[in-house]
Amino acid sequence: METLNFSDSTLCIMSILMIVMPLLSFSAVLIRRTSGGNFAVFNISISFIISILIFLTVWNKNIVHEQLTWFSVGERQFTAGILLNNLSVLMMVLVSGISTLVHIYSLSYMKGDANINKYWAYLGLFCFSMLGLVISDSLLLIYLFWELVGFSSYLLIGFWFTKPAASQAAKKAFIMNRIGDIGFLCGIMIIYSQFQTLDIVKLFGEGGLVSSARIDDGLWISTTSQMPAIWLSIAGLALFTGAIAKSAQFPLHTWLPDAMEGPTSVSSLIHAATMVAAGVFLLGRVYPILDHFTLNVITAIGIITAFMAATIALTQNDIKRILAYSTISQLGFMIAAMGIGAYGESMFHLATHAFFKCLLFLAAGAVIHQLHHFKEQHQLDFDHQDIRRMGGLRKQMPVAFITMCIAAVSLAGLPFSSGYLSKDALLITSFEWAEGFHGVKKAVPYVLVLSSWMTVFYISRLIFKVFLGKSRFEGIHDPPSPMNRTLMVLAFCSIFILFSFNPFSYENSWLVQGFQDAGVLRLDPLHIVVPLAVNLVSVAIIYCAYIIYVRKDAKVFSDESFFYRFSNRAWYLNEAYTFLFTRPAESVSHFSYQFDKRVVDGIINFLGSVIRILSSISDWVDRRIVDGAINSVAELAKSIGNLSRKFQTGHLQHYLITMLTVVIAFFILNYFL
Amino acid sequence: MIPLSHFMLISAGLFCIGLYAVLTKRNAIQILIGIEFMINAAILNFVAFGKFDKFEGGGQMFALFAIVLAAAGVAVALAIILNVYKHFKTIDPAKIDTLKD
Amino acid sequence: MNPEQLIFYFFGALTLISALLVVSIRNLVRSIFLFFVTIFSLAAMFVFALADFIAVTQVVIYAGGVLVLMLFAFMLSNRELLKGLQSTKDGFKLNHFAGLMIALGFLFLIVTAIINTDIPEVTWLKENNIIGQNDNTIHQIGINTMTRYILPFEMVSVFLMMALIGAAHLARKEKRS
Amino acid sequence: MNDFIPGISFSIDNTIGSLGFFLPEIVIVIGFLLVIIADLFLARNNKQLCFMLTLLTLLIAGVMSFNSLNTASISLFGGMIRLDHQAILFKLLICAASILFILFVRFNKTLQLTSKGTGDLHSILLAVHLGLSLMVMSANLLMIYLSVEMVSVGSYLMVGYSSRNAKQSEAAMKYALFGAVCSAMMLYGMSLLYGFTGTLDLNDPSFISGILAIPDISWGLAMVMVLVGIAFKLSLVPFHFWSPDVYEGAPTPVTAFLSTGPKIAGFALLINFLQAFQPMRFGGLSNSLFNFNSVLGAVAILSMIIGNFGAIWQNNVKRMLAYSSIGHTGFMLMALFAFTESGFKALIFYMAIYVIMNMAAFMIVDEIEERSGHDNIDGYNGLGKHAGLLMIGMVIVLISLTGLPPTAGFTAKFLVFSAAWEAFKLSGSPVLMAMIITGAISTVISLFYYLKIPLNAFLRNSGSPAVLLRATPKTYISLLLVFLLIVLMIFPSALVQLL
Amino acid sequence: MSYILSILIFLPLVAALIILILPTSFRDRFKYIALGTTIVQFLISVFIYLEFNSTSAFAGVNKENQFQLLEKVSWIRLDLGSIGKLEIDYLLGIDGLSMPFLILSALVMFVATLASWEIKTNLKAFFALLLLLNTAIIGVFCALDFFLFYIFYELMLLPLYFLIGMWGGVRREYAAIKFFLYTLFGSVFMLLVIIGLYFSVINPATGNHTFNMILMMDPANYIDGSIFSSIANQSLLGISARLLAFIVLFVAFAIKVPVVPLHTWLPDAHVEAPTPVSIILAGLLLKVGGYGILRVCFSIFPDAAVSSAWWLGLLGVVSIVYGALNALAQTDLKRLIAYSSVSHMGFVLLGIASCTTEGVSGAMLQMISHGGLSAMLFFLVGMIYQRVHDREIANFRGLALIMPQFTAFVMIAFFASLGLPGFSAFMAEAFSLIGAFTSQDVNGFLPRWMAIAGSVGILLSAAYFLWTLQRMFFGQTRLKGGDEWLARLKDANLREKFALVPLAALALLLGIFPSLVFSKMNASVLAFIQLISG
Repeated sequence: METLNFSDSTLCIMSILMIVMPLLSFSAVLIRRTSGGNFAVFNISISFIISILIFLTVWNKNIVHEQLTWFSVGERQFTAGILLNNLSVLMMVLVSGISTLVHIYSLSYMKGDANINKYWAYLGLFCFSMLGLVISDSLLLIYLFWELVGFSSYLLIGFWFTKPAASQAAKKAFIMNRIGDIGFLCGIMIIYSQFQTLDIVKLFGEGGLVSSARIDDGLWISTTSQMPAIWLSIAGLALFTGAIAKSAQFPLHTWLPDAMEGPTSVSSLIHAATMVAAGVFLLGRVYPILDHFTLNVITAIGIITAFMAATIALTQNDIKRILAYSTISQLGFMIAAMGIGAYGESMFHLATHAFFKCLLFLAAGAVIHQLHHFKEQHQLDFDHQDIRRMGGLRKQMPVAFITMCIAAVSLAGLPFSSGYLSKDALLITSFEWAEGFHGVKKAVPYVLVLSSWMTVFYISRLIFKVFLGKSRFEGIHDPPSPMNRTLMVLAFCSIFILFSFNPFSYENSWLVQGFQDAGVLRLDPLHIVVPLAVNLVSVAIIYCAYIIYVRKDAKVFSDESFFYRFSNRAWYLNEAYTFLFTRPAESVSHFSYQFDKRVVDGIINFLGSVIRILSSISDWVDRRIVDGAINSVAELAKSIGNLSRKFQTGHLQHYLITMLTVVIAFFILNYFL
Repeated sequence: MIPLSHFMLISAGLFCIGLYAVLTKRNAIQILIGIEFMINAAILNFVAFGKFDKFEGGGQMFALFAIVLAAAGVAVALAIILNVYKHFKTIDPAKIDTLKD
Repeated sequence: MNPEQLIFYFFGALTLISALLVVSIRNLVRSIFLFFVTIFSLAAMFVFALADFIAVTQVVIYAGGVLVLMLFAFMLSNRELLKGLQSTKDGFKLNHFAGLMIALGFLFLIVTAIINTDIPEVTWLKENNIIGQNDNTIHQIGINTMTRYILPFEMVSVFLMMALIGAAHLARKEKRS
Repeated sequence: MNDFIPGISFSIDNTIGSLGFFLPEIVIVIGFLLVIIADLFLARNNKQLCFMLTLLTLLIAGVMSFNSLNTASISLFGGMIRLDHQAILFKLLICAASILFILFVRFNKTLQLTSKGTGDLHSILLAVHLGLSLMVMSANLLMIYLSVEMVSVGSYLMVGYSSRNAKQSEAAMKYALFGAVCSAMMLYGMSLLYGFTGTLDLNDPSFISGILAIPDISWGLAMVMVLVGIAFKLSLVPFHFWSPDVYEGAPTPVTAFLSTGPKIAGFALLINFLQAFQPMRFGGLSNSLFNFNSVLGAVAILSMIIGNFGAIWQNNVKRMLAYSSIGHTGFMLMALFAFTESGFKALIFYMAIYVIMNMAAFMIVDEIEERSGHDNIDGYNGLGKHAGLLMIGMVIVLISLTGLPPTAGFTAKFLVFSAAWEAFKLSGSPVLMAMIITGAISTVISLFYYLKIPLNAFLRNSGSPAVLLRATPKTYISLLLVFLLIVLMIFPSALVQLL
Repeated sequence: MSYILSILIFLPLVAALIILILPTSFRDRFKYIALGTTIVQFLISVFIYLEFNSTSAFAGVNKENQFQLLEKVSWIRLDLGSIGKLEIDYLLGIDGLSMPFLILSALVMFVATLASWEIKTNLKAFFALLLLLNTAIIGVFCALDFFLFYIFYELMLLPLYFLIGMWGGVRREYAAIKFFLYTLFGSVFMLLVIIGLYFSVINPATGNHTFNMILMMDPANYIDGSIFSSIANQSLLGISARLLAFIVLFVAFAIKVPVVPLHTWLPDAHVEAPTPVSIILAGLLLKVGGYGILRVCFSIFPDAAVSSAWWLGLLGVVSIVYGALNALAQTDLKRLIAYSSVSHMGFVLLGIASCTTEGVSGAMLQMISHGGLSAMLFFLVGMIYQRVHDREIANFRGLALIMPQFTAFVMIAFFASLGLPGFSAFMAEAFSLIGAFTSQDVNGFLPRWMAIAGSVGILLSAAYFLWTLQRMFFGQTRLKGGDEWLARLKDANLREKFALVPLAALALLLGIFPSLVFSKMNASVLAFIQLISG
């Protein structure tokens, strides 16, 4: 690709411009009540173009890092600046690109909503903070944008704030993210008190402070100060907590399915493509500080999430929820990859996933959108997100069908798709990594493979249930053109060509080359075996899914006399598959779903209620004991006063008696005791 | 020649009798009498000691003044008591307790 | 036990007994007259302390002043007092007991004070400054009044004036207006 | 007979010489006589003659003593009385109290309307004033007894002055009998002291030597009996029982006077009396069983506690102020306790402010009682609206009584605390610390009840619209005093440079 | 020029007098007089801010010649014989620790005055008291003589008592009395300590005892053997005298801050007080406490401060968590915000206790930002209360539909105070916590867990604010008062926006450019740390 040349300062100005553009569409609301969507689209596309330029300039070139003093506390300078390296520019393009598409998509998807201008504003705010998060160069700034991202997602999830569920979900999302944020903050505190700076380059750059800090006899010693070694791991884990919450990892993932209360476009942008990836991005930023223990924890969390989310997705019926869980599990893949040190592969999967998951959501959104309209036209009442109510849409909505299929293929990781490249990259690397170990770590790649197979199953189930089978709705057609076009563009982005000209080898993908290798030794056989094995099984799974979900009702129409044997055999097959695969799968899925609802989410809610109880207890303490003590002091004073009144009987001789008694008592005490 | 201490003992007795009257009698005038006893006890002391104070004459002078003052005091006190009687139709201090907490 | 002492102790006893009667007797008239007896025997004891003038004053002022005042007061509120006497028949009150205790307490205190200090040893009593049998105390008092004690003497006059005015004011019937 | 001759001429010269320093009192005596005459013969045709005469007398006396302010300490009339800078200051305070008192009387309706007229009151006041100044100066047991009796009897008369009121006569009787008992005890104590020392002159060296010669239970008893008399005048706990009843019963001006004049003199007297016992306090005998510090400390603490806590429940404003004045007395005792020069200065300053505060407070209370007919705190409801200015004045006075800025009460309290601190620094006695802490706490407590007045006046609304008569000059006098309180906060030097 | 502080202080007093003099027929002009005064004050304070010299040569804290706009007039000189000469100066001056509060006071006062449009009864008294209070508060921030400081400090009580008591809610009497007694209890004992200090400290120039705070900060000025001299470490009632004095002073200010468990006056006072008074209470009074801890407790008794830092930190953490938990349990919106104040002021204490640059700067910023934000919050509550005279959270639902602008302001205020980055509270709390965490390395005062425990407060604050949002503003509109309320709940009017916008702007501005405050006070904070660590 040809190279452009901009001076660093120009790049910074450009990137600032790129951040600010979406902010304009936010501030537009403040200025004039009605700001059209076109304005927002214009802004975001401008920043997309800029980001492309920056990308082309910076990718695989020297890092651009400009900063200026933001403020200073005591003698400590706190800088604010821009850091452009492969990681940030990649994310930059990803975010701005997808946002642009979603903006366009929203033009028609959100048409006619009462608060549409608010929608654009929030979207703008989100893009602003997400882009800022990507390019900022100090942990403090990152944290700032990190929370802003959470805030804008709060706004967008609760966009239809009149729906109790929506505001509930928004609150849940924000608070669970807050938990992560606190972890992040603690990480920042630890790093700051150890290195007295939050500048990423100074900390994590080559020969940065973190790498130069060493550990001996239980002390973590940096150039300036030292603390017990445990704090290194704590720092890593704390930062990872941030990632867990943001990227919806186990056990803080339950907010994401609820977040589907927001508009679908929002879900696709924020809760599929970009924001949730921020956790992975953060891990990428702070990678050097993660020690072995932390990495192991990360891997464990990653695979657990990947597996259980996949199992849950198997039996969901709400189309968006299926996709949400699939997002969670895919993020689990990325996190796990980070854990095993497959830094590049993880980013690669992040990129590809961004596109095809976004596509999945948007296509699903198209379906929902159309069904919704259909519902309103015919005054029907059914849950227009329930896949059991759908079917046979492939005729009416060909575009949606095709594009979604592409996305599904990519998600399933079948050849010629971008997903194929990235997922195989992940699996292969994990196998290579597992070679180095014995015991439980050996299991990691197998769990990943298993979950990817389940992925294949649930996504094909989704496709089959929605698009194949008998059509139930007459007069449904493809959504208006803006939506369609976005779907097509994304579909293009979901095939291999964008990332590598060789559809089978991820290694010559420019993206993977863009990141330094994690340094696990390469084992050639795996590069052949793993893809073959995985994909063959995947195909088989698709087929049986097809049989389970399509042929079952196809059989009804089959001509008794002619297709008998086939059907019969099919029937056996059916039984066999059901027995061998579906039952266990479903039971596992049900179990893990229940586990998820009852235990994980239960624990979260339980914590919530514990806090409530605590609060009411402390309230009681405050009213009764703390305040009660104060009031009782006042009462005591009064009662003393009352006591002294007892002597004021108005009776002269009593007065004299009391007085003289005191005098005598004084003498007795003083002289005779 | 009477020892001084005997004077003092008698005066002490008188004083305490007066005190008793003050504390127990149900009649303002009797209380007044009790007070007079106490004063007279003091006077007795003064006089007894005054015998040994020829030039200064402190004891006797003091006794003199004390008697005069006491008399005046009694006069005023009685006037007040009569006022009280006018209003309360009693001079029993135990019955006069409109002023109290 | 020479007659002098005999008489002294007689009067001492008389003082105390009469005083006791005064406080213990119910009838006010009697107690007032007994009060006179007490005063008189006190005066007698003054004489033993060679304070004849004081003795005279005592008798004159108390018998002539105080006593008469009290009788007047008694006359003015006679009916009521009799009622008052009935009212006090109500047995042995708590503050009778308390009063008794306190009186005894003070007696105890004063007596201990007297006993602890052996009076004859008090220094100034031993300075030979004692009034002799044949000293004319009246002269001395006269001179003292005009010299050393002139200030209190004058002030007492003011005091008496005030007391007079005040007592008169209180006793005066206010004219209905 | 003859052995008296030499003394005579000497003591006559002494008397003549003393007269020069005794002029203010002489003026008072003359004024006293004039007022009596005026009341008897001239009062018919102009009512306020006695008032004018008394005022004039007091002013002259005041000016005289003010001019003789910086005279060295000197003992007059053969050691009967002793005059020094401090005594003159006390006399000035008393003078101020008396002047305010007669102004108060002048504009007090109930007293002005008594058919017997106020002439006697003025003459009695002058006599009491004389007694007070003697009390301040007296250095001799006889003078002490005489002056105390003079003041007491005068006070009884004042309390029961307008005899048409049952409460007044009750108060007068209680006061008289209570006082008589106390003074009888004092007299007995004096007789014992005289017996032990052979002299009536407190400054006579033989007095202290005589005391030191005998066991301390003896002189302890004697002294306590004398102190009973003084403590009664100061209404210190446990000799305070009369004061709430009497303060409530007496005519408001009299109450105001009783709460200031006799207290001032009482403190002066206490100082004079204790001065004689200095050796027992800090000298050799300070470790004797009879421990002055603990006694005074206990009394002060008790007074602060009983005074302030007792006031919490009062509903009658005058009664409440009576209790609070008990508390104040205890607080002042803290300054006296230090027994340092600065302590006395603080004490005098406090008293000066106290006179102003109390007079103002009682004047306002009386004003309100006359105009709205309420002397109960409940009656004050909503007065803030109808008599705003007066109530604002009241609030400032109360703040000053509590001892908070921006009022002179704060400065005064502050100085007393300073004196106590200093004394604590010198002696380090825990009693002082206890007193200081009690003083601090009692400040908070005092706010508790002082605030009840503004609480009712401003925070609550009266059920029935209060009917208010038009303001009398008292209002303006009291407001003047209030203004004085604030000015003295900002420029205390004006007062302190006299100390 | 050199009298500018006096002008700033006594301008309101003059205005108050004018209001008192004017006849009641002008009653509806009074508020404009007050407003004008506050505006002038604000301009003056801005001028001071701009002129303020923030170089280390003007750090101030414990060097009198480094204070700016110094005014020194010898005020009271009493010759008290053996106590020596009483030396009280009229001593004003500002440094980095006090200057920010001037602007804050002026701003909050401005808002409070705007808020007092709702006051209808007895306007003369109200505005006179308000302005008197104004004088006292600014005086406290400027006074450098302890006597003067104390006078202003006490002067604050009385107006507040009447403001709460006369224009307050149902239980106003209880609240007012409680507030007054609470504070007085603290300050009376403070007076004792002041006197003790006075006897221990000597002005080297004149050789007299002095009340000059700045001289009190220098151990050299203490008479050796005096009760509070750090050399002769005397003990009082069993414990070290200096420690005792520190505790007494701390309690006095902790009551104002308020620190758990001395906070119970706050909810009552806030709930009962009329809106402008709650604004002042939260916006300024609490800051007086924090300022006092910095200027008095720590500066004068650094050694005691060091030895008790751990406990102060603990109290801070407890306040943070306890306050937040209580806020979560409240059903009355105003009470909730009152408790949130307790929680937020806990950060101040934590930051100060850490004795690190970050911590103290954070605490200062927190005070400023909370000053603005709490004022805003109470103003917003007042808006609802004024419209329907109800504050029960349960009685409102879906306000966002009927009062969109109001809701927008509420969200700004809520998110700003729950520490959303970009708003001042975030910077402040973050730095308080960072300071507390670093303390272990720098001076070892506070253990690390305190910072982490404190950060839980951030989570809880998010919880109660968002919960409130969800309950009151989101969902379908449902009001207890029905249509009648619906009619009365108008959206924010111009005056209210006029009051709210500056506060929101302040929060945002300080969030994005904290250097606006930091740069002005860095030198002083460094000097302060220098003083503490000796």
